[in-house]
Amino acid sequence: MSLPSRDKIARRAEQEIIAGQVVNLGIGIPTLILKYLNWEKRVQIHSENGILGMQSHCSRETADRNLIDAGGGYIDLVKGASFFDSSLSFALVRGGRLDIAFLGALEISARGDLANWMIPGKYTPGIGGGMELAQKARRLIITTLHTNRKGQPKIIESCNLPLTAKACIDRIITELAVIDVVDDQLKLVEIAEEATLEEIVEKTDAPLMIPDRNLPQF
Amino acid sequence: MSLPSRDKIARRAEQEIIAGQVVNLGIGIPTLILKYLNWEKRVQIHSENGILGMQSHCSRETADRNLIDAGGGYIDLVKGASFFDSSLSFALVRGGRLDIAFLGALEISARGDLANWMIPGKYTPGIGGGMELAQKARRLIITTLHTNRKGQPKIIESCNLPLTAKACIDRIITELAVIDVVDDQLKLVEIAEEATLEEIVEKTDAPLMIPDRNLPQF
Amino acid sequence: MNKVTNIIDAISIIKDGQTIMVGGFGVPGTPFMLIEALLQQGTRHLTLIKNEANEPHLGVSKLIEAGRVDRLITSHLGLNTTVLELMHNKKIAVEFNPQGILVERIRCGGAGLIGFISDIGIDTVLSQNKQAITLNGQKGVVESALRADVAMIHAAVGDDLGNLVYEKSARNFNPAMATAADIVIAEVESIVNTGSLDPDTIHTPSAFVDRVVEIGKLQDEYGILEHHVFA
Amino acid sequence: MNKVTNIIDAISIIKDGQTIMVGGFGVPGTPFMLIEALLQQGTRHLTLIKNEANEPHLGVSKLIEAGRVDRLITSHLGLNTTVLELMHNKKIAVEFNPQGILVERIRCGGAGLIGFISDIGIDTVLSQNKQAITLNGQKGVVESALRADVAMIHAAVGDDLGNLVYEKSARNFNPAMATAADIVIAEVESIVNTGSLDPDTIHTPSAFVDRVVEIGKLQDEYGILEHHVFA
Repeated sequence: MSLPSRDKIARRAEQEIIAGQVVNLGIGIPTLILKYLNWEKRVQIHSENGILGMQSHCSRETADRNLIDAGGGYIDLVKGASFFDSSLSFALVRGGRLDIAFLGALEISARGDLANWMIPGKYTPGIGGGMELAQKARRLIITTLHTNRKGQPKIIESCNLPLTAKACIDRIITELAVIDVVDDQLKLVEIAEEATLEEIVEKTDAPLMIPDRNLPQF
Repeated sequence: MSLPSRDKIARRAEQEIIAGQVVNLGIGIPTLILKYLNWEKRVQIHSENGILGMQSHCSRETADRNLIDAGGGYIDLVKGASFFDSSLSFALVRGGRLDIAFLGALEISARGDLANWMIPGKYTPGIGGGMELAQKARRLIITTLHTNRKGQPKIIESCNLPLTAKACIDRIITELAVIDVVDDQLKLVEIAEEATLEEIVEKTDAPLMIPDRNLPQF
Repeated sequence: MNKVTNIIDAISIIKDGQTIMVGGFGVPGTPFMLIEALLQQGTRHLTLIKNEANEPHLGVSKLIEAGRVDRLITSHLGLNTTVLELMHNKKIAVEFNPQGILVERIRCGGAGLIGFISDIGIDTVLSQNKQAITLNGQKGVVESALRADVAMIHAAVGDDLGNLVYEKSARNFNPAMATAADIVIAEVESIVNTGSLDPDTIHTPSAFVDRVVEIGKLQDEYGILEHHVFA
Repeated sequence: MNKVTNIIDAISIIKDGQTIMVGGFGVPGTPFMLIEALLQQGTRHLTLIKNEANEPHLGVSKLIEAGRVDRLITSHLGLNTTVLELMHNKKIAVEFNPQGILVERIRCGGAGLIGFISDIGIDTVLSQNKQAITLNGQKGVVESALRADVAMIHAAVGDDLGNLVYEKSARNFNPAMATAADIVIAEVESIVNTGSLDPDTIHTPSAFVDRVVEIGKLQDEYGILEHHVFA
């Protein structure tokens, strides 16, 4: 039996992480990466509220009232973790010390723009730390379902929703494909075992470069 | 036998400090205030290099290689002292948490301008923390000999040397007098026991308001 | 200079119409007892500066729900649908900042600076109404410093001089806010003898703190939120 | 990710013409061993950023005296007549900053910002050549962020991940510089097992540090300077 789509995306996303990297995991699918994380890589997970070295959500028994991630969940720590204030936490992000941010998306444009923080008139909860993560992580990887709840493509020619950041995306990982943003163009680099090229093209509403060779599967 | 001039100034300056205040003592006469400081006031002495709660210079025996004041001297601490980085140290100064800075002067203008950091072509060692202390301490008190080495007045109509900060001085304490800067004017408020009004006026090269009453002595 | 006082006296300096910074990111670091005392005092027309608005019926949300807050400067309200609804119904004015820009504006105020220049949000709606500037060829927008009349913060440990130590993720906005208000009130879980804190481990030096309140046994609000236990 | 390396390898990444930040305020916090290794390596045409230039024949003064430094961005040289003389003889270019502005520019670079706005020195010669700006009615000048190719810093204790703890007044410029360079090399007096540092007491989190060098028994340079014993 195949994995649920979200798990498939998270498992594939985990492979992006190189040993020793500093990584921030947004809410949703990004957080699911923890489930597949190979801790031998000694990854340092950053949480915006002032933690480096968080491990994973913990049980009621070990939950500490003073130890939550940026989403509010109770967490435990790896050895060598540290705490700091919000100011240093974002210095780390903006100053270039965050190797990868994994974030979700509402819309993705053909040039790698990201919109994921507001739907005017409907959903306006504020930006939180997302704009700085999107704009300043050394590598921004979007983990998202290929289509929205209505089945419409999330990857579109240009975003209709207010942007989180312009031309910020390096790679997109969905349940169907891995797509890179190269020179302001989208390039298909991997195909899911369960997917076909036709399906990917159909569900992507933006120009997609398709290399003239067999693509790796995941 | 009377005190040396520098000691007389330092002893008088100490009386400016109110219990619990946060105080920075510049190099020279200001540092000499420590000799007269009543520690029952629980004064918190700030040092620019990242110390709150320094006490006084210490002996060779108790000197710690990692514990110096901004002038380089080895110091000891009061109970409740703290260490912090240079950035927070100047946040404390600029952010309004320094109650008094005591500094020396090369020149003082009739409006309370201070020049104490450079003599173009002769003495240009850099400003250090002095500009921020002069400009941002809640109260800036100048402790200085009334005249320079050549016997010329330090208090003059307007400064010839490059300014440290404009209209920054609240009070001037010399071996002869205590002078306040009130509404951009100099006002004599105390006279040294050893001094006469004539001497003070003669050695002050700027207009000096002299109240029509007996002034306190010190 | 003993800064330890009781909570009613500490809060009494807060007046109608003032701007109040409140520490905390979620439950950790939120000064629930100070917030409760402010609610009891009845102070109105406040401007609050806080990362989020806690969750419905908790922390600053209680002040907002009671109509005491005219304006909220914040980063994210995703966990507080009650306040979002009050915002949509124009019962409260909300100004959103990127989280790191919010704390940086507070730090900037605390550091006695006027503003800073950043490129965060430069290609987004958030750059509207901000002064554009180019420095050394880099394009940015000007962000202004934030200060408050009063900061209410939470620390794990304090001494009578006002030195503070925070615990784990309860540090968050508290150290920056401790620098950025005319009067800083810290609630602490326990007060220790002055001199017993290692000077290298003090997070907020005493000079920044005006009043210290010991809160004693922690009320339920400080505990684990069951709906945030995910494993 | 074990970042512990030997001093020669650590320093080998520094190239001619680069900009180097060096921690320390006087002896405390100055990375003498890293400076010595850089001197031995022979690297030239450096721009140094340091609070002061240590004292003659000590620390960075050795690099300057050996002609390796073209430019120095600093706050105060009052204790180094040798470097002042080199400056007057135009053997080295010196840029002076108010001390708190210097560290703030470094912090600003480390925080990924472009610059900040301050009123320090606004009525003085130091405001010449700086862009003037008015924000919310306050007049200021624009100060630009500072970053370096490499920062060389000193800490008391480190672990193999790069977490650092500083001691007493040896903290000074080190934490800010640790955020503001592309590569950060920390010399530490001792390396402890990862996990043995209390996460609440770590001053510089591991993410900021690239290489950790253990310096072992302290050389004489780290000791008490007899001419600064005043009591």
